[in-house]
Amino acid sequence: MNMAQVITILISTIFIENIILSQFLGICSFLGVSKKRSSAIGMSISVLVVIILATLVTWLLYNYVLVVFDLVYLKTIIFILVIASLVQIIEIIIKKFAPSLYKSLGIYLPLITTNCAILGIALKTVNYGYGFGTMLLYAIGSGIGYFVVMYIFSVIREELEQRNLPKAMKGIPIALVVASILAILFSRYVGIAPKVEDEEEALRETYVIENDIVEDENIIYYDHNYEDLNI
Amino acid sequence: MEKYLVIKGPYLRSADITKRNTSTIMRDVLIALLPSIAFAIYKNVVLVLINGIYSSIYHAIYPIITLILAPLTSLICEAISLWVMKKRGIKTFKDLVEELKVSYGIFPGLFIVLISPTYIPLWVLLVSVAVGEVVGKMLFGGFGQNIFNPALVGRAFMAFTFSSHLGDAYLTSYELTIDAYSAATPLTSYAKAGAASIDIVNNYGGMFNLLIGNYPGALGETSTIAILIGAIYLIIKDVIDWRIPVVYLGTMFFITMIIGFIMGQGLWFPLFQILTGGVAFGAVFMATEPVTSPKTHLGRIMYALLLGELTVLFRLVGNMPEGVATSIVTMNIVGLMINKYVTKLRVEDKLTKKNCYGLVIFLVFFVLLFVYDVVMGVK
Amino acid sequence: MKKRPMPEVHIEGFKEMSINGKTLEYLSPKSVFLPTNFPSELSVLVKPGVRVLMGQKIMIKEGRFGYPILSPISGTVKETIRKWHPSNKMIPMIEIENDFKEELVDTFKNLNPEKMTKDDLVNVMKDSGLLGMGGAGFPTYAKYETDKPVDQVIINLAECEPFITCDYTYVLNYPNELIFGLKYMIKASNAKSGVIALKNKEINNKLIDILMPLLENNMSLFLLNDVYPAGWERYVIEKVTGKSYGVLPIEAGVIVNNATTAITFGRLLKEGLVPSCKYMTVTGDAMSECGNVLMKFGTSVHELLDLFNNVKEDVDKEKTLMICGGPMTGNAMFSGDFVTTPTLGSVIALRQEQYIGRRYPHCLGCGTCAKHCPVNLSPYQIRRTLRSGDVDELIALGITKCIQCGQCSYVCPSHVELTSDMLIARDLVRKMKR
Amino acid sequence: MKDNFLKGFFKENPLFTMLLGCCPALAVTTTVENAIGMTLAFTFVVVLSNLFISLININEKIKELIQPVRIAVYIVIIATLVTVVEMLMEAYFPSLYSSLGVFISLITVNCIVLGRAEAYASKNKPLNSIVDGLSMGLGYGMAIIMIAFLREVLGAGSITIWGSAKLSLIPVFNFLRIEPISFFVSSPGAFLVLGLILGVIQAINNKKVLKNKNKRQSKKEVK
Repeated sequence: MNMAQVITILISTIFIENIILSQFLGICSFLGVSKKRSSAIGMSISVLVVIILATLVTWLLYNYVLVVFDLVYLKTIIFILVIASLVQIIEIIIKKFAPSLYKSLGIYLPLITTNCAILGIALKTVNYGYGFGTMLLYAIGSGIGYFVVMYIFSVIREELEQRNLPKAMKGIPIALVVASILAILFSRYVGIAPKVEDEEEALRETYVIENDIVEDENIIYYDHNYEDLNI
Repeated sequence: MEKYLVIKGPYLRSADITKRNTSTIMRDVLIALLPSIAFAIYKNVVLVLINGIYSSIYHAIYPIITLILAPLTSLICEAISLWVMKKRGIKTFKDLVEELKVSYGIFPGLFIVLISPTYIPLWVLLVSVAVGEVVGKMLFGGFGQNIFNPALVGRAFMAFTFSSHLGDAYLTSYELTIDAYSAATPLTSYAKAGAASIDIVNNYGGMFNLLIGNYPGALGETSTIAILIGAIYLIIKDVIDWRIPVVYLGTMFFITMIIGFIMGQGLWFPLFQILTGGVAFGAVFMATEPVTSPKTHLGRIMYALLLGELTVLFRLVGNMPEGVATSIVTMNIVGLMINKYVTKLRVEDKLTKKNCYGLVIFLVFFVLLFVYDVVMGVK
Repeated sequence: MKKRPMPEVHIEGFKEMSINGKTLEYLSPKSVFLPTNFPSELSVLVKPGVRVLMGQKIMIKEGRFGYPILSPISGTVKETIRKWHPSNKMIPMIEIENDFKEELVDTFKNLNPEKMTKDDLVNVMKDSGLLGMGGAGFPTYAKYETDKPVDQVIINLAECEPFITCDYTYVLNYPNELIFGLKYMIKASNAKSGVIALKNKEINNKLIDILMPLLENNMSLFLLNDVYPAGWERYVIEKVTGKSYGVLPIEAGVIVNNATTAITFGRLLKEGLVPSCKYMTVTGDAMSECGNVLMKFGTSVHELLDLFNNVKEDVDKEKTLMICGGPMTGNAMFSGDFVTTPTLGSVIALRQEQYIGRRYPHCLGCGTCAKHCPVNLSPYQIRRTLRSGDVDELIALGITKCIQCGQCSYVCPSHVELTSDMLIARDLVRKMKR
Repeated sequence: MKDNFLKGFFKENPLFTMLLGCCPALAVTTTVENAIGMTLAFTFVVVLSNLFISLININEKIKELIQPVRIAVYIVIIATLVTVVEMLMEAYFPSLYSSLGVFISLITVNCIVLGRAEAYASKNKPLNSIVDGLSMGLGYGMAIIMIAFLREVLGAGSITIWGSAKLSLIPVFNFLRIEPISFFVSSPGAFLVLGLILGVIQAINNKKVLKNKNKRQSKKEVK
């Protein structure tokens, strides 16, 4: 894996296929915790750490235990248990060795167990059969993507708090509208990454098409019906 | 006992004494747009009619129709949303009219039509205008409350949703007959070309023609001269700060010059980048929008520097024709952070260890983006 | 980083209106009213029914920087009544009915300033209850009771607020007293020199011509730019001496006094006239006539307005402002029936018919207010932060530095009421800090 | 019982009033078909998890025993049920399974399921819990089918369920000489549609609050 690939995967996971704005993972925490900048930073740092560790552990567990013993169908149960215990362990460690950090991050850690971003990324990496390096980059990129969006979003929401919004749009509705504009914006970043041709990259490409429920399928729908009617 | 009026002071307003208020500022913006609009009509309607190459009269005067309908749609959307939301105590129809006078509803529509391809289908244009107006402006509370530039929200929506309609909508029917225009706009030609060469400029009639603006492009964006006239008017009238356009264009020029030198090209390369693709229009009318740009001199310079780098990034690396719009919307967000930081810096009035973190982060980002631009922009 | 120069904005003066009007003296009002709890609770020394002389102590403000309040006229003390005060509140006031005898107390008769020492002069200031008549009403002796070395005494004649010409008129009519007062202010502070700072504008040429020949060799004139807020102490000191300071002007070795204060001091030493009168400007487009009037403190404004034929008859009072003080920092009064104080410089009646019911745009955050703020704040941002009620953020934005000059509202192209929001924010922060 | 069943649709709709389960509501609402599939899977899980959890909690001894680790126990039950659903769908509706993707598995961490288990099922009888689960599942389903309907109609111009077009608005679009706006089936469209729907709901609520206030005020005045 060379530098260009690393940058491509990172930019792609941070912006274009952002974990929140394009993959719809972790929306609850995104809407719930992004009201203040400090809490958004606390939450997203916790998520960043947990997402990397959890993906790493579950990937190893999946590929070297579940596959070997043919227990793949149990992955959801195993993964959620692993994540829950991981969060517990991290909490205990932080509490013991960095109490001040625990004070600022502690309240967010229990929330993370039920944050679908963690389980979602863990499941996605094994579902699409990523290699070790890709998996790690994917997890790091997703975590940073989560951080970037949470930070931007908390800045915007703090600003929105000071604007004269219509009463009906205050709070969550306007946040979703902003998310929509951000999603348009981030999807326009296509192409700023270096172009690479590689097997692993091709793998990602197929994944992108598969998961992009958006346009292709529906354009086919539409054309199909359109022709029918013209006959 | 006699009763006098009791309101809060101060009781003198320069807006009343000098007759320079928000309405006159907006009128000045409209006046500054006139050269661009006039040139757009000249290039897209008068020239086509003179050359006599058009399929129908509707097609020939289509740019005028869009120039009228888009601001109108925007105004109607504004009126409807104001009426539905009942903001600021609007109860009767008279209130609504009075409110429309001070909410300047035509501007998003006007800007969208000026930065869109000329022959875009009418419904695509109007839907984009409605989205820009309602989603970009009214949902945030109307004039002055928006976080993003409404016109650019509409433009980004158009580029995102209707990308299939945009490609060949730039050319007038007269321009369609010219073989030299291998692709729609100079920028798309550059994106398609394997390597940079001065042929691109020559195909579009040389550098002077690019300056005048007689080449395919969005309605109001092509003529740099007309935009420049408007810019000078706005700067003289103190409506916009000269720092943003000057620093923005300067940054773009500098970076593309370095990229051009690395590629072994002359000065034509940075000039070509600045004269095409609506950079001048974005620099003068979009990036300087008072609502969304930072308010202090330092903040504006930081904003314009990053804006220039981002535009180069989206242009040369991302191969996106509407790189200006994307970079300005991105900077609307970054601008919030910059503004927050420089406002506090201004209050403290001196740089200490404690409050220099923002400048450090800015410099790191600036250098990183600069290196990335130069490394990736070379073809 | 170099300190940012203060933004300088010229604002329209409207001073010709009252300068070209008439100049009157009205030193025998029917009665005067002295507030008993402004700025804080005062202890009253006289009982109703007693006859007092002009210059007799009526009340004393106790505590730090305490000062006596003297009767401006001779007459009989009446029952305490409630009247409107320029701070737009109903306040209990002592009424003194004039007996038109103008009998002075003996204390200040036959003062011999030539022989007085610094301490003597400061004591005279203290005993006479001399207040700064520029606006804040701070007792003058407090500035002179200092151990720090004083370089200069600056007489502030800037009068930066539009419409007001009371200092101008007083100096025009009593130039000798100004110089006399300044001379002994220099003596009282052991300063090296005295400076009279006034604005560089056309109407001041007349003053300069009069004052120039009178100046003594340690005195000079200083011309300020015609900007707002040129009369702000900090601005005057920065322009005259080039120094900036922390809290008090004395840190820069400077004492600043208003011109009216200096004239009052001069007249006190020269004629033995206790601080009891000053010029007040009556102007505005709703007044029948404009001009200045020399009046006693505590006169009812009704009587003064009558001297100028009152408010025009065709004026709808509910659409007219009765401003007491300058148009930038003053208050709109609910009624014209209030009393004057030593710090009141003007009463302005302005027509507002054309502005009522107009719809203005939202604040669009253009930053004009921030560009013009003399203390480098960002009023639009403070206004927005006030909406979210974040006190820490307000402090970070420097709201405590606000001087309430009104500049932000003045320059706003959208007629946003920034100054009152700044006041609300400042009060909120003060309340939360406690 | 009737109230218990109806509450999930309007009064306590998990999506519209409590903003729970936003992730699938945005991700799987591109087509009505996906939304219906999600509703079925979701209702299955929430009903059964409610049932099992209320059964566990009937016995006081077991209730006390699992008290400290109850959340973990609940999650294991839910995850097991989700695995069952996954296997069923993979076997019988493979295309639906692949288009719903990871979001079937993510029902495990859906706040609604765990929330109902903790707030309702652990305190109520099995029958009530089943009704509660049905109400929540179908209420949530109603919400996401509504969103999916809007998005598919505007974005694709027709509603397609299991291969055959049931409702087509293409003639209308043709008549107006416009095309469906594919924006609405894309991810930004999902945010915008949900945001606007929530805005409308908030506006209605605001009006109700205002009305109640006015009523109260007028009552006071009468008194």
